[in-house]
Amino acid sequence: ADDVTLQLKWVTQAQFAGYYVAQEKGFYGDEDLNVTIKPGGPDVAPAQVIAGGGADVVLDWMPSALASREKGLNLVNIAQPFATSGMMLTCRKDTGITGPEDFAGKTLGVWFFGNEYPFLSWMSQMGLSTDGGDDGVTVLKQGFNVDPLLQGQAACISTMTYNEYWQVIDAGLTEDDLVTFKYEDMGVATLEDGIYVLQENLDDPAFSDKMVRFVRASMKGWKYAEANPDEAADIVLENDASGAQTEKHQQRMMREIAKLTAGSTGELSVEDYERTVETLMKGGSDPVITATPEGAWTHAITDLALK
Amino acid sequence: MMWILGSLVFWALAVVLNLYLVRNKVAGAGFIVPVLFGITVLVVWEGMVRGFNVSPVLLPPPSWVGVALVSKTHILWQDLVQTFFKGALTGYFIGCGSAVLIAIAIDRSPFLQRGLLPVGNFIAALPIVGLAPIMVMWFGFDWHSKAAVVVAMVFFPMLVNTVQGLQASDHMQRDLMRTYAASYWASLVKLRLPAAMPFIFNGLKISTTLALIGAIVAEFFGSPIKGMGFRISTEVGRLSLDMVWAEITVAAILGSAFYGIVALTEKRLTFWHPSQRKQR
Amino acid sequence: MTTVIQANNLDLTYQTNDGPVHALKGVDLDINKGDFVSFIGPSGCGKTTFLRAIADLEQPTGGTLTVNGMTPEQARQSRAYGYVFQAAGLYPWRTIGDNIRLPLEIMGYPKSDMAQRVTEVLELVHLEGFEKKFPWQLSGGMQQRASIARALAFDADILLMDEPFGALDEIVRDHLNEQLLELWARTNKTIGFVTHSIPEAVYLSTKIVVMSPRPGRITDIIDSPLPKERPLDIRDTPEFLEIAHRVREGLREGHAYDD
Amino acid sequence: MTTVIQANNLDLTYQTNDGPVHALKGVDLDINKGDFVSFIGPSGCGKTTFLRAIADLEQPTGGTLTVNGMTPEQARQSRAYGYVFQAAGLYPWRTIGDNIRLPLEIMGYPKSDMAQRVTEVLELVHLEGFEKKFPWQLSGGMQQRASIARALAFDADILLMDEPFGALDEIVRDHLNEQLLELWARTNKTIGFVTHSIPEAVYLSTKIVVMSPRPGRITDIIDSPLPKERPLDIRDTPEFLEIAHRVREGLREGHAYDD
Amino acid sequence: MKSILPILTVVAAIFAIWYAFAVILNAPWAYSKAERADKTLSFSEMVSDTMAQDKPLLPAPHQVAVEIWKTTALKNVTSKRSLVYHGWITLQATALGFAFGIGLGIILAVAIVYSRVMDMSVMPWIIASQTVPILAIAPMIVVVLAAMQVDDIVAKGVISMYLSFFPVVVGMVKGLRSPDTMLLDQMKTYSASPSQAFWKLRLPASAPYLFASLKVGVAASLIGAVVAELSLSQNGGLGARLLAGSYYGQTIQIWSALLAAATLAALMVFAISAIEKVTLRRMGMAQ
Ligand SMILES: Nc1ncnc2c1ncn2[C@@H]1O[C@H](COP(=O)(O)OP(=O)(O)OP(=O)(O)O)[C@@H](O)[C@H]1O
Ligand SMILES: Nc1ncnc2c1ncn2[C@@H]1O[C@H](COP(=O)(O)OP(=O)(O)OP(=O)(O)O)[C@@H](O)[C@H]1O
Ligand SMILES: Cc1ncc(C[n+]2csc(CCO)c2C)c(N)n1
Ligand SMILES: [Mg+2]
Ligand SMILES: [Mg+2]
Repeated sequence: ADDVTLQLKWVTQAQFAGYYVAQEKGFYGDEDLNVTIKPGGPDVAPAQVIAGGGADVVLDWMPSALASREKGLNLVNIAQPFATSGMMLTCRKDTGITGPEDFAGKTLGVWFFGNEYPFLSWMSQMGLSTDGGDDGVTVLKQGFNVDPLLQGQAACISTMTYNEYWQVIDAGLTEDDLVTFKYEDMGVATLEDGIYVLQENLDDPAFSDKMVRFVRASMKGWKYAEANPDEAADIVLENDASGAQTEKHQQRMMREIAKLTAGSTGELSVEDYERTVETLMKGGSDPVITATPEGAWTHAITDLALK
Repeated sequence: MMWILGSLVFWALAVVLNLYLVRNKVAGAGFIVPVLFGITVLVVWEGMVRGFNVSPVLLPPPSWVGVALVSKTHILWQDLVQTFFKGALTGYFIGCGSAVLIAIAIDRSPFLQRGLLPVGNFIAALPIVGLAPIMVMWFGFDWHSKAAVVVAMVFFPMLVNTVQGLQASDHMQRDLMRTYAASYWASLVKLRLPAAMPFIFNGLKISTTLALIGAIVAEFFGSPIKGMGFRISTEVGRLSLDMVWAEITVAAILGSAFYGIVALTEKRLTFWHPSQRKQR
Repeated sequence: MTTVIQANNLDLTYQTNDGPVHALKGVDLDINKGDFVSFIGPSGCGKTTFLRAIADLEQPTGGTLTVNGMTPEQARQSRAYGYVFQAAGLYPWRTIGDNIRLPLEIMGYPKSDMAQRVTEVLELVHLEGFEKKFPWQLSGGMQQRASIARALAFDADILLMDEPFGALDEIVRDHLNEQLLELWARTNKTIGFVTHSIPEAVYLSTKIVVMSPRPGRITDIIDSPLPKERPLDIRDTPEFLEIAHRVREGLREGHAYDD
Repeated sequence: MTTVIQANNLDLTYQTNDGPVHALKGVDLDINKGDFVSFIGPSGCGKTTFLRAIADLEQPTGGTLTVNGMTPEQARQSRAYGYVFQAAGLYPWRTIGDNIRLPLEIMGYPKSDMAQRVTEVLELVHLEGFEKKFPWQLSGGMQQRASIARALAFDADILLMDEPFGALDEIVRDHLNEQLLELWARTNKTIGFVTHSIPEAVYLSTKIVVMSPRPGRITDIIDSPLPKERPLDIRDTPEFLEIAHRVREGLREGHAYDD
Repeated sequence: MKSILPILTVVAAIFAIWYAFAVILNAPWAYSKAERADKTLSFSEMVSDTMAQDKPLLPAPHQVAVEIWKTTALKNVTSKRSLVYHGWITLQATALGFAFGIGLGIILAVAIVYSRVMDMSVMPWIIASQTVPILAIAPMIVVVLAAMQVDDIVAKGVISMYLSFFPVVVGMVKGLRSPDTMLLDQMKTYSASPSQAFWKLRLPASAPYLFASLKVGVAASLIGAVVAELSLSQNGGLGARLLAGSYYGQTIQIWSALLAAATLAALMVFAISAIEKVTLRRMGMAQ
């Protein structure tokens, strides 16, 4: 069997159910692949791992992948299991926020570590400065959890539809206490959780062939997970080394994730890609990427994998 | 290949030169030798990175770091103010100050001493990395929580050292105080505190590096969008490793300078201690 | 003649891990005002212990001990004595002058008075000009003299000295012996003095207390017939040698060779 | 009679922060095989320095010095001497026996030989039965004896002793002095001995070297007419007192009171 | 034995303060919950609420105790939900890092003591190395070592070593230099070779210093291992547990992982003290 190492973007959770399902259900084995899944964490940069040779394939968000390309790391998107963005800004109603126009003067919690690009583009499109001036918003680097919102340190925090949002709900706030702004609805959505490899590897036919089989099996895993959310959540829990995840939370996450992967066959939608690039280029004085990327994606793999 | 060979040759030359400087007790060797060693490390690093074509998203050559240091001075300065002057220093003074006061309080009561020291040692063994998110929860994301982490980090090393120091005066010196029928405060001020100085400074020196590390680490768990820890974690995510190393460089220089200042103060204040006096 | 220090059937036992150590057993001794009393005896016989008991640095476990008619603790609190330890025990962070000033500060002497006293005692021990030096800048002998000066700087009638000259060479020692006698004659202090040296004990004392160990007790008390005025060469007179002989005999008796 | 140690116009200057210290200046001295030479002089006159120079622990800055006809370094490397330091300097982690075994191990004596030598020297210093004890379980005097035993355990013709009995009380000292003489008589070693005590120097030596400080030089060399056989009470004979007097005079001359 | 009562007193005082803070810190949330539910809270209701929140700002001691009990005694030690399991993983990394740290520390100390060049050139940089925030470079070390095909546990060990070698160097340099000049001169009079002087004098003399720094070093090792596990969470360990707890705001879980780590450190320090006692007694250095 051929060895493949996959580096996830975050810790083991239902967000990555497709890969764990493909692993446990033997879909990778069927394709004669021997896949190692490495969970990430708050300070694991997938792009760095692939550059160091610690992985063959990585999952990354497109803004960060494109930014990495500008740093000289030739990441190529070979498949895009997530069709829809799950990112949103969740605000407390009692801060008086009803729409994005109320953000000025407020404190907003944002994830950094390469996850800040969509937010920065959005703000610059709205003409809000992010350096703490009166005409803009105060940005706080959000830690691992939703505390800043619960404790009123921030008016809004970044959440994923499938994860942090529910942590806020679990903590005791109700949907009525909250206002949410999905990036998808605001027209600033960027592509999340894509499958990326290095260009120089892709030029090797044997590697391409491996990737074809990998994507095929992974998508099979994703479709299985969508259809069997509770079983998928169980598989994820099996693979969680920290033993800290709960069944309730993962099952719920799996159902939310299914909404995001539902529209995708695995093939990158060129239209979504162009919208992502456009959003990122609109960053005003400080755009995330400065030039339209070339060769940042290919359908070569999905064409073979999904035929 | 040129790069690799070049750096190896430089290394060899530097070693020879250092040997020469030390053997012949050249004036100023105490300064030149470590600096030359540092330069050698940089040259070899540069040579290896270039020679082996290491990807700059893994390890940038020091020349890039140098460029970042020069061109991003304003960002580095702003981060430094946030992390060092606001977070680390505040925490350092509060932590060390309260530890000394509490050590003096404990010192009067052998009962408390016997109880607090083992418990204190246990608490000192808590990995503070774990305390950082909690402090951010308690004290907010700005520098106050960083100072709180620093207080937690330096408190126990300082406490233990001071308590030990207060017991450092020898029996005869204490008996002497007894023969004078000296009051508690007189013997504290005139004997125990001066005798404790070397220990207190030991604690203060250990605490300098702890303070800086604590303040930086705490920023990983929530911060405003400035600060050395914020910059390091953010720029790693952005693969701007040159900026990351620039911040690390600033941290190391700052930490060493902070340590150096405390060590110098120690030299001035505990000149009388045998460890500070040259052998005859 | 008033009795300054009075010990009656004094016992002192240290509790140690290996069981009790009888440091003093049934010690009876009267010391009168103006006496110069030497304690001599082999190592471990309890000389230091006895001096420390007088100074209230150890608690007797039996018998009675009074100093100036008070308990040792009261005497200590009324600052009745100065104590010179075997090692100089100067504070390294204070200059010689400041070391001598230390007891004065603690006892609350007026500032103006201090300077004068310091100058005075420095002269007494021939350390003029060293006031601003730190202890480690002085030789061992000079340090010991400074420590004696420190005990002399304040007004205590009793001076307790535990082998103050143990570490000095013979010439310096002779010299300090002379000076100590002179000081004693001048101030009429009562002095308790521990030594290992027979000639030193005989030369200095009005009363020589010979002790023997295990348990520490007094084997002989010799009242010296020597005059108060004692030039150094008194040490070659038959009376002197006679007393020295008696002391040596007393010591031999109580001595065990197993240490 | 062979000359074992020969110093010609020996100079030794230490370089210190405060400038050079002349520890030895123009020292001329011949020591013959079997001599017992005492060095006496006030503190800081260079006694230790001279002994250390012989032992190749300091480098002379002028003049010549030979030991057994070799340079001090060669002599050291051929293990020509044993050295007893002022403090006992026993290793706390080794038993008395192991401490004595230390130089033997280093010099590569055969195992079988070691045990016998250890027993022998322990007897010599009357420490039978303490082989298995650790140094801190012994009194100061016993420790010092063990340290002498250590220097005797290996075959060196020369024994250099730097105030070995400085810390001991008079009785123990007398006793060790007797034993040292006996040992010297028996082994015919050449001994260099530093002391502060005039009676000790006179009692022990065949040659007394009186030194004076700043810079350290020899002011007098006294050849003792006393017989090799010396009971303790030889110290009361006129010859003895006569020599002692001469030594004291020599010392007085060179002595400065400022230390 | 004498210290049992004082320790208990202090511990009791700490618990009292802890409970008080739990009430104070958790009260706002209790009130805001009540407010949103349009209820008012009596004081005792508030207090009981603060003792039983799911994600309290500061969990009450008994909540942590229950969590620790549940995740140790009531779980199979091979279960990923067992603290014993994670403690064991961390312990392995700590032990490896500690072994590396001792090795590197002693080698450096010997080099520094025997070579003036090393002393002058390396010592300042060793101090500077400790001012580098380890958490910042840990992920980079992980990536670079992974690129070099090094095992994860070794990577953890290397990070843990970075923190633990420092106290060992400092202590050993002090220890190897502790024999006074007299003892070194004595070696010279025996004309002992440098290696004889090392094995027979310097090394045994450094034993007490070595043990003192080992106690500091082992605690540092543990911190290093925990830090490494934040970057290498796939293998579990107390650090991974801490991270997961932080990620989901599970304060009870954070505190129990923290206490487990502190206990582990205390146990290791205790073990070293025990070895120290035996060794020093064997060497005759304990009186
Ligand atoms: N603090 C102590 N605890 C236990 N035993 C002690 C203590 N101090 C002294 N001793 C023991 O008491 C005995 C008398 O000791 P002391 O110091 O009074 O003797 P000394 O006559 O002064 O001897 P030296 O001439 O050696 O100073 C000795 O056996 C000593 O070991
Ligand atoms: N290592 C050294 N560096 C500088 N000066 C030294 C050194 N060793 C000794 N001296 C100085 O050299 C002089 C002679 O010292 P030495 O130790 O030989 O005297 P000593 O006769 O043995 O004195 P003591 O009786 O006090 O032991 C002194 O003034 C001393 O301060
Ligand atoms: C330090 C830190 N950075 C990012 C996130 C946000 N986050 C939530 S889920 C997820 C995975 C995306 O695929 C990410 C990046 C966080 N919570 N903490
Ligand atoms: Mg005594
Ligand atoms: Mg000397």
